Amino acid sequence: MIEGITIYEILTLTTILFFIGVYGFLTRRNLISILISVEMILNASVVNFVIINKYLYPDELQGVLFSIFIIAVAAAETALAVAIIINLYRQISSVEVKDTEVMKY
Amino acid sequence: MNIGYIILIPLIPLVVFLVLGIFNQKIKPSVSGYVGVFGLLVSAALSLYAAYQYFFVFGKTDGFYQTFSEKTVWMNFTEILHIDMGILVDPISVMMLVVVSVVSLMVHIYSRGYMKGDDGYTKFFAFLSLFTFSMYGLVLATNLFQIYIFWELVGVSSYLLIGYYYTKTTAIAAAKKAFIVTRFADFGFLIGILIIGYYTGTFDFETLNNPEGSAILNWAVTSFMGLSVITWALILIFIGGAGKSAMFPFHIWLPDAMEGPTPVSALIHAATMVVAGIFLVARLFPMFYFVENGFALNIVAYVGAFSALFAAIIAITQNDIKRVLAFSTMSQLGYMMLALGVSGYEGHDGVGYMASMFHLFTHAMFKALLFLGAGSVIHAVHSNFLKDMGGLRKYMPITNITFLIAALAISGVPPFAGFWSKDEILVAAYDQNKLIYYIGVFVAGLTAFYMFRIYFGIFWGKEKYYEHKPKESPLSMTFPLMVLAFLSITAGFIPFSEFISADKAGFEAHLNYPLAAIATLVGVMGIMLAWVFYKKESSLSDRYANALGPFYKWASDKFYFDEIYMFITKKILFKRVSEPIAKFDRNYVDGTMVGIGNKTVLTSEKIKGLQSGKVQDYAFAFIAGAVIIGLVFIYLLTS
Amino acid sequence: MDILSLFIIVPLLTIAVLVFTKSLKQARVVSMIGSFIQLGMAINLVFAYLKERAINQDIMVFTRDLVWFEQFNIHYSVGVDGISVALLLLTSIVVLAGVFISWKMYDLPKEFFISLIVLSIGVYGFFITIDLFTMFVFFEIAVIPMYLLIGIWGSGPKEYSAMKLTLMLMGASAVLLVGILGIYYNSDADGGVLTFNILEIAKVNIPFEAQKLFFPLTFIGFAVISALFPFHTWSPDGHASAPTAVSMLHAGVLMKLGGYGVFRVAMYLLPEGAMDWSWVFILLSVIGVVYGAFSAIKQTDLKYINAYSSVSHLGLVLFALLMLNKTAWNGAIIQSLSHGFMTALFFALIGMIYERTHTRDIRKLGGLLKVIPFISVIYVIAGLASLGLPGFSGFVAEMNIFVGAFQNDDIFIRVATILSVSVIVITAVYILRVVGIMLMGPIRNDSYLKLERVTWFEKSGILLLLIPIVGIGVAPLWLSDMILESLQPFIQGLL
Amino acid sequence: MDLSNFLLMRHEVLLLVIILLLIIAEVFLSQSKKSSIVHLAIFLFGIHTIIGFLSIDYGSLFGGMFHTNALIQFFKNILNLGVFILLLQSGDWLQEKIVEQYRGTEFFVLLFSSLLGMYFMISAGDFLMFYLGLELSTLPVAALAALETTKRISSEAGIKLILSAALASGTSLFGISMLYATSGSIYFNDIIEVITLSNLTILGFILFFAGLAFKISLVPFHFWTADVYEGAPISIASYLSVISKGAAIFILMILLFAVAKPLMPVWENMVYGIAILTMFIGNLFALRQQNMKRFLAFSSIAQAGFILLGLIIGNQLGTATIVYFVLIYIFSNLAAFGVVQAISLQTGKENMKDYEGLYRTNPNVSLVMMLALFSLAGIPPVAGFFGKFFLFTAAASEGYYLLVFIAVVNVTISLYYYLLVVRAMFLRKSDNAIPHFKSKIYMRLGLLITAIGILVLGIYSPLYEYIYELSKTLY
Repeated sequence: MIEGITIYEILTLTTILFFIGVYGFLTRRNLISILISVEMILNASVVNFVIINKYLYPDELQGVLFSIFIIAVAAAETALAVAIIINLYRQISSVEVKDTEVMKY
Repeated sequence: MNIGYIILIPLIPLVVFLVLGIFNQKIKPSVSGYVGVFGLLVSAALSLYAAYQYFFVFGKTDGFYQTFSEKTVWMNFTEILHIDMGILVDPISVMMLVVVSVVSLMVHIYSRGYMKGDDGYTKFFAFLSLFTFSMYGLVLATNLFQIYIFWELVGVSSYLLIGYYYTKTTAIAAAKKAFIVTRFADFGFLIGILIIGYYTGTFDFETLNNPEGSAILNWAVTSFMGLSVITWALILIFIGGAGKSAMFPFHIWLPDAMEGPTPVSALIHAATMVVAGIFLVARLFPMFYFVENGFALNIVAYVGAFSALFAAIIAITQNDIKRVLAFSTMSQLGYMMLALGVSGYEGHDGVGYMASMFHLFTHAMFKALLFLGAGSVIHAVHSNFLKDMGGLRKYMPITNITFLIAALAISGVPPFAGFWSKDEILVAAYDQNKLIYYIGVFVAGLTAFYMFRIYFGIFWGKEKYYEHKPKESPLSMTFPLMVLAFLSITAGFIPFSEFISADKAGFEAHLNYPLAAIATLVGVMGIMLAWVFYKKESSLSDRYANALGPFYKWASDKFYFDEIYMFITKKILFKRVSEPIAKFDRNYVDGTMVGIGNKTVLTSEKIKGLQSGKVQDYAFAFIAGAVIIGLVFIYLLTS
Repeated sequence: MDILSLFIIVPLLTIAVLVFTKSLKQARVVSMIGSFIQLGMAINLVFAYLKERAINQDIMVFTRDLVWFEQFNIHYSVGVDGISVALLLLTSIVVLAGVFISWKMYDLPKEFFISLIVLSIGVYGFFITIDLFTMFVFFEIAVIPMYLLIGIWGSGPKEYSAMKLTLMLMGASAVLLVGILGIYYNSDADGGVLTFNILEIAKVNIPFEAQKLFFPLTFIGFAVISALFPFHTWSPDGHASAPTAVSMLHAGVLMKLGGYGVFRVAMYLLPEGAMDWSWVFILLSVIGVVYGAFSAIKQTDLKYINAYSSVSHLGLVLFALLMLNKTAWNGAIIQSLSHGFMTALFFALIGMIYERTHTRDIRKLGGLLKVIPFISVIYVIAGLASLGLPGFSGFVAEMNIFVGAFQNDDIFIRVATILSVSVIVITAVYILRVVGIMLMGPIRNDSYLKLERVTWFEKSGILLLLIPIVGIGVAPLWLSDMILESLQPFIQGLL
Repeated sequence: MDLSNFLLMRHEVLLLVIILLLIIAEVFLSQSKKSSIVHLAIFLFGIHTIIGFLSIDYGSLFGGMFHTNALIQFFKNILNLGVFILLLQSGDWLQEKIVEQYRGTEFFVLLFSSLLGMYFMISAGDFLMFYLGLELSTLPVAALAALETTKRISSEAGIKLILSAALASGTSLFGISMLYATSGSIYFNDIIEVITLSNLTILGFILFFAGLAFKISLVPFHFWTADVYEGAPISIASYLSVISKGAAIFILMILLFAVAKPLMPVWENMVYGIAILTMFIGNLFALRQQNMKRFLAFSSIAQAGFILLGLIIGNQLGTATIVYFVLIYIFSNLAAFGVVQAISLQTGKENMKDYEGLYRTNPNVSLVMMLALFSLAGIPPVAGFFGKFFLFTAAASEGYYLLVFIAVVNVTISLYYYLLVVRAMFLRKSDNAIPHFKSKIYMRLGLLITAIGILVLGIYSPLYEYIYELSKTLY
């Protein structure tokens, strides 16, 4: 419960965060920065869970727990993604997304 | 009267056909000839015996010749409609049996000489037997469908025999034409049968022809376009008959049919098959007469009269002797038709019917004779054309005499057979319808004229150059000639009206002297004219021909009927109908089917850009999809 | 093991044996024996049926019923009446003839005969089953081998034709599937249980709306395979590209599934729908009849001529089925049989002519009567049979159809009937055209002078097909009566 | 709770044990005998599969986070079976390609942990467990996709998969958070009590649905499929197309029928539309594919479209038909991929053109392929027909005749491209056809099993009846 801030403002924020992430995903040229935007998307939902838990259902901690797991998984995800990106870099010495369009149609 | 043995009459030729047909490679020609002749001999004997039995032994019971029939169901259509197979014995069928047997036998014998050395000899006899079988079946038929069945069978045997020289393109064309034209007429016939079957509920002749039967009494129940449906049916059936009997306008196949071997022309296209049409009308005569007061019968009369005249005119101008005979046949058939057309029913009113049958009988004899004679001439000079003949009388006396007899018979010169029958016809016409009578008389004259035209042309006139000297035909050919000649003389004296009449009662027919005199006079005039023109080679005929100008041209070109038919079939049906249909099928019907397929493939080509390979496009599609679906449903629910 | 299931088991065994064959010799002998047994069974079945029918008045006899998918109430349930018996006989004869005709199938013989027999299994199954689902299964089993048969052993644009044929027929069966499901879900209209069993469904009166909706689907689904205009275009290409035996089976037997299915399913189960829609399909079928005949006139490829004549003949079958009376239906069945034998015979002969002269273009052929008399004479006979000459099966069938069609006192149908009667003339035109050009006339090509004479297996194949044509034509009574009494219940179902 | 309760999750436990065993083996095996790891893994998994079939009671653990029932058990067994066949088929490939680089264990560990993830996913009782299962099943596959480190497309496939997957899970998490907001719980059992048709619920549900649709690769969430299948090693493509797709469909079905029942008016329309889209897009793209893996990718998309026909009616019949179809589909697709695997292992060729004249050189392989394709196309008497027919029957039972009609039209389209492959193999003759080869025992075994499955599964009706009985337990 934060004084003077309603849930709506925070939800609006998270939604904006989500779409910023989406925007970044769609527009970035660099795979790493796309990865970062994905993190933003995930964080948006993390914050969502915490806030909803805190504002609406304070007596149980489901949301908070959920958010912890999300963070953990997100970390693993990122690690794997980076590993693959590095492997890709080894071969084409580039992390540009435009270089990952060999397979199409 | 026991009629069981009559079934053998058709069966024997059938057996002969099967034997010759199946083993035709293995059998030696000489043998097959004998087999054929022998088979026919037996059938002929049986038929004559049957005639004797029927007319003399059994005779009339209470003033009428009885009708005997034995039949068995061949196939069931509905509870009431079914096809029977069987034999029907009454005056005309017996009479026809005799005609078919005699002529066919003669032709068989004749062919042994005529076809000698031809490869396919066996095949020829097989076909002849097949035809004879079918013809017997036709005349013995007990119901409309049986007659239709054998009708088709005689049609096909005629097809096979016309196309006998199957390497000659003209022969093929002629055969095809004959079959298809008659088939077209049969189309009418079949529909007629269907109508009769549906409205009267039977195909059986005895039931249909019974003057007190429901078929005849209830003719007026249903009508279509102002005429009773039964009348329509009869007209359609008559169309079928007209097709087989080469009535105008279905006559075009008959002249071409002369492409077949001459014995075939004699048997099928002069004596027997072509009279099937007349037989059919005679067979259904009570219906024709009673239904709608003989409306259909008038049509028969006029068609017959016109055909007789039409053919006679053309016959004058032809130079191929077989074609002349063909047209003469057509003209004589027209005669028979008109006789039926003007006939009454009871007693002496039925003279037309009787006369028609009588003429059918005599005509069979002398026309067969004419053809066989012509055949023996052709055999000798190896040409059909008048221009290649002349002065043959010294070389082939028998042929000459017999031919002369036949010519006299057909010209209606007493006491030859033709005179009697033709006279009766004219009597009938005179009583009923003057116009038709005059036509008849005129045609009689024309007949005499063209017949003697070719007679003189062949046997008199200037001798032509023959590469090897023509000689009389062997006995196997001349014997039939003599037999038929004898018949052509004597047949006229048979008291036909005793035996055959519309009401089966028979009546006393007596010569009507004034009419007979006129007819004879006209005939003789015709002969005289021919004598003047053609006795010896002279330019007289040509001058008259030129004088007639275009009319002569038309006549000699058969009034362009072949051309008209050719135009309709080739130009219109093939070019305008079936070719476009074939194209339409390939391009449009098939086109759409194939088009659907191609469109699908094309679309898949078009949309392949969606799978761009850019992970960001995929992401966009993903988010956009989710959001859009979400918005759609929220909108749907809130509204 | 019941007498009917043998029709599926024996072919399966044949296939099982075929798998182990090594050479053409073994393969053809095995399949010949197999199809001989089948023919034996079929003939035996006819007599068994006639005996059974005398004592047993059920619609279907020799019935046997095994539950298959209980939850959908799908059964493997078989049974026959006179109609299916006759068609089974047809099938077995044509199959055997087909084996004879493909005596010299050098390329992948084993596979060829296996596919051929798989096809025959489909057809047998289709004719014996009385369960819609099973029927549909066998229907597709019968269709799909065509793709391989035409595609591998065919000639000309075989891949195109095979694909076209398969897709069109499968598309049709897809439509059919919807129809069948529709019938299935309306089979409890009277408060019973859902069922696929034809006899059960026939007792139910399906609501009119449903009938209106599903009749066209069912009808078209089946009719496409018997070349209903305008869905016939697979047939000319298919026949032209198919190897001889396949054309025989296809035109002779496979195309009959359509008529049979229309009769058994569309007409029998959805009679009101049939009456409601009949005019449309009468129109289409009559168009098919005349149109097929006319387009046959202009063809120059023998197989195309026959394909189009099949369109015309089978159009007549569909037309007759739509007449909704016993006589016409009887005609339709007999027409199916006779057309089966005739086209099979035609294609066999065409195959032989092609084998010898290496062309099917009638403009290149001529005077064959001189050089290969046996084949040519039989061709003439087949031709006469197909133009409806008395004494051959075609006449019997057509007359039944025409008389039956004429029983409907309705001007539209009358006109349609008269139009369809007119084919007796058009048929004559194109048949005699071929005979005139190809068999008669001068010999076009000297190489024809030394054509190989007909061999024993070809001869036996031909006679096998010719005998029934003549048999039916000369003595139709037993057959037509057998069929007529089997039709009785269907008529009652109709009224 | 005593330990015996853990027997409820015996699949999971056993698999975990196997994973650990493999890691230990990896540690203690000498370099020379590394190849034996393959045999070991296959052997162990075989045992695991068999044990899976032993009957056992059902229930739930951890306060309902994890629960099993007969159907779920059965489905796990199906997955086991699929994976086992898959292992058999990829055994040779592992021997020859992967073990060389001492990465055999890696492969197995990743694969098994992904399978473990699916176990958890389909027996999840709340969103948390579901989410963990989902991620656990996705991430290792991404790694596996990039397994062939020397191949560029392999890495590309990996990166595409991981990024799309991350986005998908992000989206569906966002959706879950909304559902949490409206219902106040992440436990399915609680949610179903309180869930109602409100805008936020719908939005959340749809975002969440997108996440699963991504795994099933329904249009428009399918784009990753083709690229990943093409780039990834064949075994992985095959794994994605059958196992993970199957699992995803199963859980989606449970969620829709059990949890989101109140939202039916929404999702039945949604499924209707998506089904049509998916079938058409899948087929139209499959039409012109040359690369076999890509070809099968699109065909599998189309198949997913067909499955939705069963999903749409949301009752026992639907469940039964779907499970039945998935089972058959696993066999058919595994057969197809197996053949592709075998051929590319021998010759490295993966294009349709290379298959021309295959029958004349390698009849058996081509026959298996033909069976598989016919089964996918739904042609009797092979199993696929029954699967499809019952799906259609299910859809028709609720009167979706139009949808069924569209579906059968698509069946016809699909038949076209399946026949293209048959054409290449059987109709065409080619001079440079793939020469005759003889696969190793594992591959032969794998193909044999699938072939038998394809032939038997359909005709053997008790199987379907059994599944139908099981499906009751869902309600």
